[in-house]
Amino acid sequence: MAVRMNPGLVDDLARYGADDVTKCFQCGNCSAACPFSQDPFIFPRKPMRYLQMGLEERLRSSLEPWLCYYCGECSVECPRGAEPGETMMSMRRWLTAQYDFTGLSRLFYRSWKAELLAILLVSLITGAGFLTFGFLRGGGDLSVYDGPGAFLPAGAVHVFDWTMGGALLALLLVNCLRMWRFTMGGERRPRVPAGAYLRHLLLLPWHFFTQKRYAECGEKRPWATHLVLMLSYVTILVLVMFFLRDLQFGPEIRWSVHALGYVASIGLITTASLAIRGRLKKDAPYHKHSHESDWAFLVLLVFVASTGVVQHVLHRAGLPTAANVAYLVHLMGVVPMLVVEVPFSKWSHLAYRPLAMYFARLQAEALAARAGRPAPEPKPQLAT
Amino acid sequence: MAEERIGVFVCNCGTNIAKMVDGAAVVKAATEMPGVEVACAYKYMCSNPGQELITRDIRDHGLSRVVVAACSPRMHEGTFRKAVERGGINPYFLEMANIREQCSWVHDDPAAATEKATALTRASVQRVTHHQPLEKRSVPMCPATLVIGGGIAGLTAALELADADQQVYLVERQAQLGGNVARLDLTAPYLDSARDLLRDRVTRVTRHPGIQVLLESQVVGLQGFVGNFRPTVKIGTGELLHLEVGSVVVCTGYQEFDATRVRQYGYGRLPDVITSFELEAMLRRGKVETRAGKTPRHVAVVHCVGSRSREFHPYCSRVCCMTGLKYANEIKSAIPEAYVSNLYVDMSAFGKGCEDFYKRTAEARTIFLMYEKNQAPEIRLAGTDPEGGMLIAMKERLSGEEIEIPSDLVVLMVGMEPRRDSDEVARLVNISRDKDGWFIESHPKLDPVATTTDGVFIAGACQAPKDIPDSVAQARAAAARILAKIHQGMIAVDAVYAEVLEAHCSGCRVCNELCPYTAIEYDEVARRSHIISAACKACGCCAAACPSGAIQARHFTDQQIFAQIEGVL
Amino acid sequence: MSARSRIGVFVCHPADSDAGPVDLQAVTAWSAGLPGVLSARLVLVKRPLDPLALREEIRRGGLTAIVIAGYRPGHYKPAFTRALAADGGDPDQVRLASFREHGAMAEHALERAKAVVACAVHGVPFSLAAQPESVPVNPATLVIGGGVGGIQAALEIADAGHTVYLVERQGTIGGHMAMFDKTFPTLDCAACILTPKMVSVGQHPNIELMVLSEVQEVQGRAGDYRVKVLRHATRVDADTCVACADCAQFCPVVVPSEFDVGIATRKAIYIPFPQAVPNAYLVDPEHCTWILSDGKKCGACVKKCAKEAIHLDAKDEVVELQVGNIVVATGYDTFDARRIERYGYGAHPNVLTALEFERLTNASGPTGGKIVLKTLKHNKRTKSDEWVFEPDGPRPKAVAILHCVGSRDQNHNAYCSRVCCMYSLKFAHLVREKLPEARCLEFYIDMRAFGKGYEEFFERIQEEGVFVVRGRSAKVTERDGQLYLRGEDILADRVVETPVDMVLLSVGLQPTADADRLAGILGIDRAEGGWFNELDSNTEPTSTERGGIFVAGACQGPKDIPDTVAQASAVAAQVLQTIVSGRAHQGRRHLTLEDIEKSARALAAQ
Amino acid sequence: MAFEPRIVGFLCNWCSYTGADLAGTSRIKYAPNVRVIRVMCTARIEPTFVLKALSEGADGALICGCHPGDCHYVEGNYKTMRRFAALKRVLRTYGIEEERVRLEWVSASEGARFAEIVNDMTERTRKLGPSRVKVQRAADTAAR
Repeated sequence: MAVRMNPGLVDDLARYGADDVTKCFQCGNCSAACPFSQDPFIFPRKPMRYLQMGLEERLRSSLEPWLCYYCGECSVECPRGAEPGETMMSMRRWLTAQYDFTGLSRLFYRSWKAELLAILLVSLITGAGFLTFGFLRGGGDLSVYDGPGAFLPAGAVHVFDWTMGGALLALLLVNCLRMWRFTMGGERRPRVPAGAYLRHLLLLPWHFFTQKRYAECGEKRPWATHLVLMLSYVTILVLVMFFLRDLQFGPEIRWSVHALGYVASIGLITTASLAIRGRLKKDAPYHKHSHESDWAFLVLLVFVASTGVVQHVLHRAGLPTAANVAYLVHLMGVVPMLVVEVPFSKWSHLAYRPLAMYFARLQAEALAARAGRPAPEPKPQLAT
Repeated sequence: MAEERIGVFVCNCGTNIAKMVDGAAVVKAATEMPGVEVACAYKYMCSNPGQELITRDIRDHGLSRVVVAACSPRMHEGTFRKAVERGGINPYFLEMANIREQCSWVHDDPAAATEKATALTRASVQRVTHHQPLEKRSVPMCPATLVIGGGIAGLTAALELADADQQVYLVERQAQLGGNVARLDLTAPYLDSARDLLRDRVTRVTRHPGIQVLLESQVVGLQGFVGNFRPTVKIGTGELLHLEVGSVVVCTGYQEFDATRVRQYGYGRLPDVITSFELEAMLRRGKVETRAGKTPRHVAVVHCVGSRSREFHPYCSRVCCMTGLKYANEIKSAIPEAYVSNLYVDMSAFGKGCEDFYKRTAEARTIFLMYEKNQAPEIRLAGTDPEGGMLIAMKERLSGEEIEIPSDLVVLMVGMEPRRDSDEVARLVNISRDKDGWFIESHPKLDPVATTTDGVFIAGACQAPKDIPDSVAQARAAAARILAKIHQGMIAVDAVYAEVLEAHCSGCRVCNELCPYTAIEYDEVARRSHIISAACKACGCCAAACPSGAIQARHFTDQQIFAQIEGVL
Repeated sequence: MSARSRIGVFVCHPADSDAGPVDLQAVTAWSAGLPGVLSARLVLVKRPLDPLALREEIRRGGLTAIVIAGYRPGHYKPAFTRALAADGGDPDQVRLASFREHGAMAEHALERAKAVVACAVHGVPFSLAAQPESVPVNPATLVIGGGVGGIQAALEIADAGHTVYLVERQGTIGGHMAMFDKTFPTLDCAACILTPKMVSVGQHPNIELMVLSEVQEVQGRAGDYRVKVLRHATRVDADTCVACADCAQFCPVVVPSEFDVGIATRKAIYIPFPQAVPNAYLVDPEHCTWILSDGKKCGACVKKCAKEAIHLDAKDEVVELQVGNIVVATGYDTFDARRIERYGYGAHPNVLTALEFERLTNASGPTGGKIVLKTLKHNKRTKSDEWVFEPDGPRPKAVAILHCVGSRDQNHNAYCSRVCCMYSLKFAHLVREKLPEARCLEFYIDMRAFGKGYEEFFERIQEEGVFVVRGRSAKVTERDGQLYLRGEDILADRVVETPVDMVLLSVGLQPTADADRLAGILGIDRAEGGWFNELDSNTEPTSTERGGIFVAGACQGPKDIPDTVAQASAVAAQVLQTIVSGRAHQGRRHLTLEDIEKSARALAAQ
Repeated sequence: MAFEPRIVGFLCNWCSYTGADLAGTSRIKYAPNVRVIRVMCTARIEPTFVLKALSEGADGALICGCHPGDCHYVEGNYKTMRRFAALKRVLRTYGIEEERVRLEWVSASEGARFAEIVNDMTERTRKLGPSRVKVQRAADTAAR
């Protein structure tokens, strides 16, 4: 059955950042230049072709965009300035929007105003919410930071964290499910036996924590930065979710937790500010183009991290009132960041990317099985 | 012929010949050869003293023939011919023996080399006795020119010649000048005005005192040969016009491929499948619409219609790709909300500014879809309503997908093909056509505008598909040849050519077909073939073929070669 | 009619691109004052013009004729035509005033632009109105460049009985074509075609050939140019030399041969190639020991030359020529493959450029035409190992040919070099012919086989078992002595990494290194890509803004041999025309706005 | 003394003769047994030329022209091909070995090829020994 084209797709993607794709004349230089491009996943050319032709279905079911780490080699060598790297990035944004069933993601990506508004809104609600909670249900005294009678008692915040975390996770999971349906379902895809799913399950944490593939890019620096950022983020997440009490506990420091916290915070702030600096200076191909969502993400990150540090310092410095205020501000950053970014925007890729690689492996194997040959080597096969 | 007094001059070329060939021995042998008056060797025959030696001996010994055994005639035959002429005898009384390039330099046994050198010298001596005095002749050149075809090539050729103050007859079968360019609005890749460029040319031509424009006219006959053609033109009124011209330029151009021949495109059957020229007309009218008068939202431009195909024409029509891009731009300009897709095989954007044009077109959101040569897309109605839009089904090679493209208007980029009557024209002016029907140039690289018939030139798309600049260049190239000849007033005929000894000719006409330059005429009355020396290029093919030995290849006669054969053995 | 028509002038220019040499505001303001012009507006185009809005504007203004001005006005024409026709206006009354087309790009851009608009307003083709005045002409002609283009032009003019000075930078004429083995698509041998022409140039009574010479200075006007030519001393008397090679035999200095693009060597006294014209030896002053040592050392050749033809102390000289026309046929350079590192040219010995392969496969080349791999040999003189071609060297089992090297690539040359597709196919044929057992791959983007018999040639090559792969190969790598080529085989939907022994880079064409200098000397412009700019891309592809100076062949843009020859002859025609009629044209550059407007008005009145 | 074949070479002026010259300028060595006669085009060569050569005591005849398609006179060499076939038939009737005559294509850049052909031809002819015609004539003269 022949597929219909949607000639408008290019213009739609342009709003996610891909406005150079029309320049591409399909020479295949990028696919050959990319260290990851190999059967059965050839990119960036092929997905770019789908985009040019407006083959929406094909694009939606592609895993390729997630297999790209945007080292930018393709963009540097592109003879037409079609920016394959940035196009792949935009496709990831577009896909995120496609996976998201609420449609919010689409809204945020296509209009930075909407995203900003959402962030501010959530932030204000959070602020107002915690303030009222502090006075009515909490300690009620802004000058008490920790211990019994704390303005924002750790226990309560903890409960809130978990509820919010749960909600966001649920959202994310639903989107992941949709991703699975788009990419693994459909008549074109090979049937993947349930056993295979289990056999390769470990790929998920493996890719998540090591980002091994990223390391295979020509340049190692971006991988390192990305890894540190990601690990620091996860560390803090874990600390907050499980050891909030110990973090908020005072006056003496519980080094077991705090040490980790300090390292992570430093990691977070430095890497994030490095990224910002890079994007401002456009010092690398992967920093040349910046979509509003990239800025929102980085700025929020730095903001949250720094306010977190500030509140901690104030607390240790014995200025509970200031600390509490800082804490509020901090929360006013954290909540919108998580609510907007994790399920609807850039951060969702922390789930999608490992999933994509997991799926890719499964498909490659299934295809190979169908063709009756061993799963492809992690090196392109030789021409015959 | 022993009474010939022959001088043999052996060159040592420094040591180049001397170190392998014993010059003295050759001289000694030469003196014994019949008819040899003097023989001597010298260090450098080509040097001034060497040439002096020759001229002096001719005078002193009253030599009637000269043999120079030295380097290849390709190097110094000219030099020694002059020397011989200075000596006072016909330059063709010289014969060279190549004892350097083909003897001393290629052998390492002095004895054998010397023996061979002697043989070669003997051959030359024996040959030269049979040499005849030849002289360069020339025939008058009529300065007028006949240009057939009033397209861009014809107009350019005519202007080029007329601006050099030469008489030109421009014959155009249609009622107005301009040919196919007159059907265009803009030109690729810069979208310049085709109308302006044509108006410029036509105005100049029609106002030019030196150009006689014959509209609605046709050349019906062409007699004569280079410099002296006698064409007959049937003019609009029906009467015959007899002209005298020295050269003929054929610029009959092309005709577009008949799109109905490609069945799966449904041209003629589907109302909104049109040809490139029909779209051109729409654009000129400012109304790009479907048959039903609707403004199309999806337009598809199909490339290579009739070109690059096993079924129709194997060749690429060279201009369609850029024209296709031109239409993409024009449609986008006329209907900004329209989606235009170009269905192509390979994008031939080879000309100046073309690759850039290709990129601009792509950036203007044109969709490019690649189909495989010989696997043309299928066009059908989307529904039952003939005005309800169409669907184009094709295998898109770059995505590997079977796709369907909705389209309200389909433009077929019809290729170029030789004009229906090109075979008549070819017979008329006596030139040949290739397997596709295009006129054949005498040599694709040496001589892209001349033909095998001297004085008849081809220019523009009648030789092969061509765009405007290339046609213009060719038209001028033809003019160059003609101007050169006109300017000399006479056409120099090389002294070396073939001639028919009328007495011996049996009129069998074997030779007539053989001559690649159609230089052989048959005189119906006298029942004899006759060679137009001006058109002969002296290959000698006819001489070899003549059963009654009636054709003599001057300077390569049978006796001369027989004598040479005896000599070398 | 322009008097009666109500004209609207629209100066259209894309909003996002820079204004270019012409002051658009000024032109707009100026054209408002022209007869019959009701309104003049500068339109900075963001998104495509909306014909319906234009229609409204036209109706309101009651316009009956439109003049679209700008660098590329044609791009907006259909919109205006539709708008004008919508209300029954005459679609033929949409006129173009293209600054680009009519040379408002160089100096006096504004004035020229005004003239262009004026012509459009009067409804007269610019080229018709811009009639340069004619001047008497000197029948002698200077041809710069002795490649096939220059040779053709020179012969055509000389055969007509006129003096031609042929100035060639190298030591022989013949240019690139002389280096080629076969020519596509007929595969006839280049030497067979070219050498006879070269010989007739050398022997032509009307051609004065100047090799090792450069044009230094050009003064005067069309029909009467005074040219200074620097003639480097060849140091060997061409008339006396019999090309016997005795001198070279004894010359101790060995250097890479330019003619063999470095894959073979020559001496410091040398003849570029056996059929060189003039067929005489020359001395390379950069390497000759005698010259470098100011006559203290060596000088062996002088002693060896029995004809005493060698004068190592000869001096360069400057000659002044008086000519009426100048033909520029300086051809091209090939793209320097080193600029694309990932193809490994220079790093891997068996990655060759097109020219190197031409010489390698040429019967008169270093291996006698055998296609072999380079072998590592010890050079006693330099005491170092170097990669060289040996006639008995190993034969490649797989050869890859990469199209578009340096062409169609905005990082290098954005334009298409026009000849590479075909010569690559020719290479493929030669490989298959000489090494039937070898695999041959071609990596291409678009196959541009547009000439007479080209497409058929492409078909034939495929039948000969060449793998033509659609995809621009990305890199050449080496793993334990084996070259690998990575590229996408788009139509087979896979990325291939295949072992190859020899890689041929189909390098593109680019303007000669001194093109800029020459353009300065001649006072002609260069267009996109740095090629010499023609007067009109359609009807005057070989003329320039400057009268009496013509461009022919690849120096005006990449071209194959037939097109070059055609252009060269075309130029000959233009030159002969001036000589025969005794009138040269001053060139448009001398025309003022007033001149053009005047004649435009006159023509409109008729 | 050992038998030295005598071979007459007919070369076309444009490709083969130039090629033979190139062999010289490139100093490629080959057997001296072939003596070259220059014609404008191989199409000028009549079978009688070859017969004449053989009857005059040549042991072989070599005809060289431009490669098919390269003929300076469009298609002279094709005509030569046809005539050459006829020539061979004639020789057969005379009982002369076909190998004694040979048609080769040599371009202007194939000096080396020309040398090879000459050497090869010389060797083959040497193997064939003197041509019958020659022997016969020798016998006749001896008889007288």
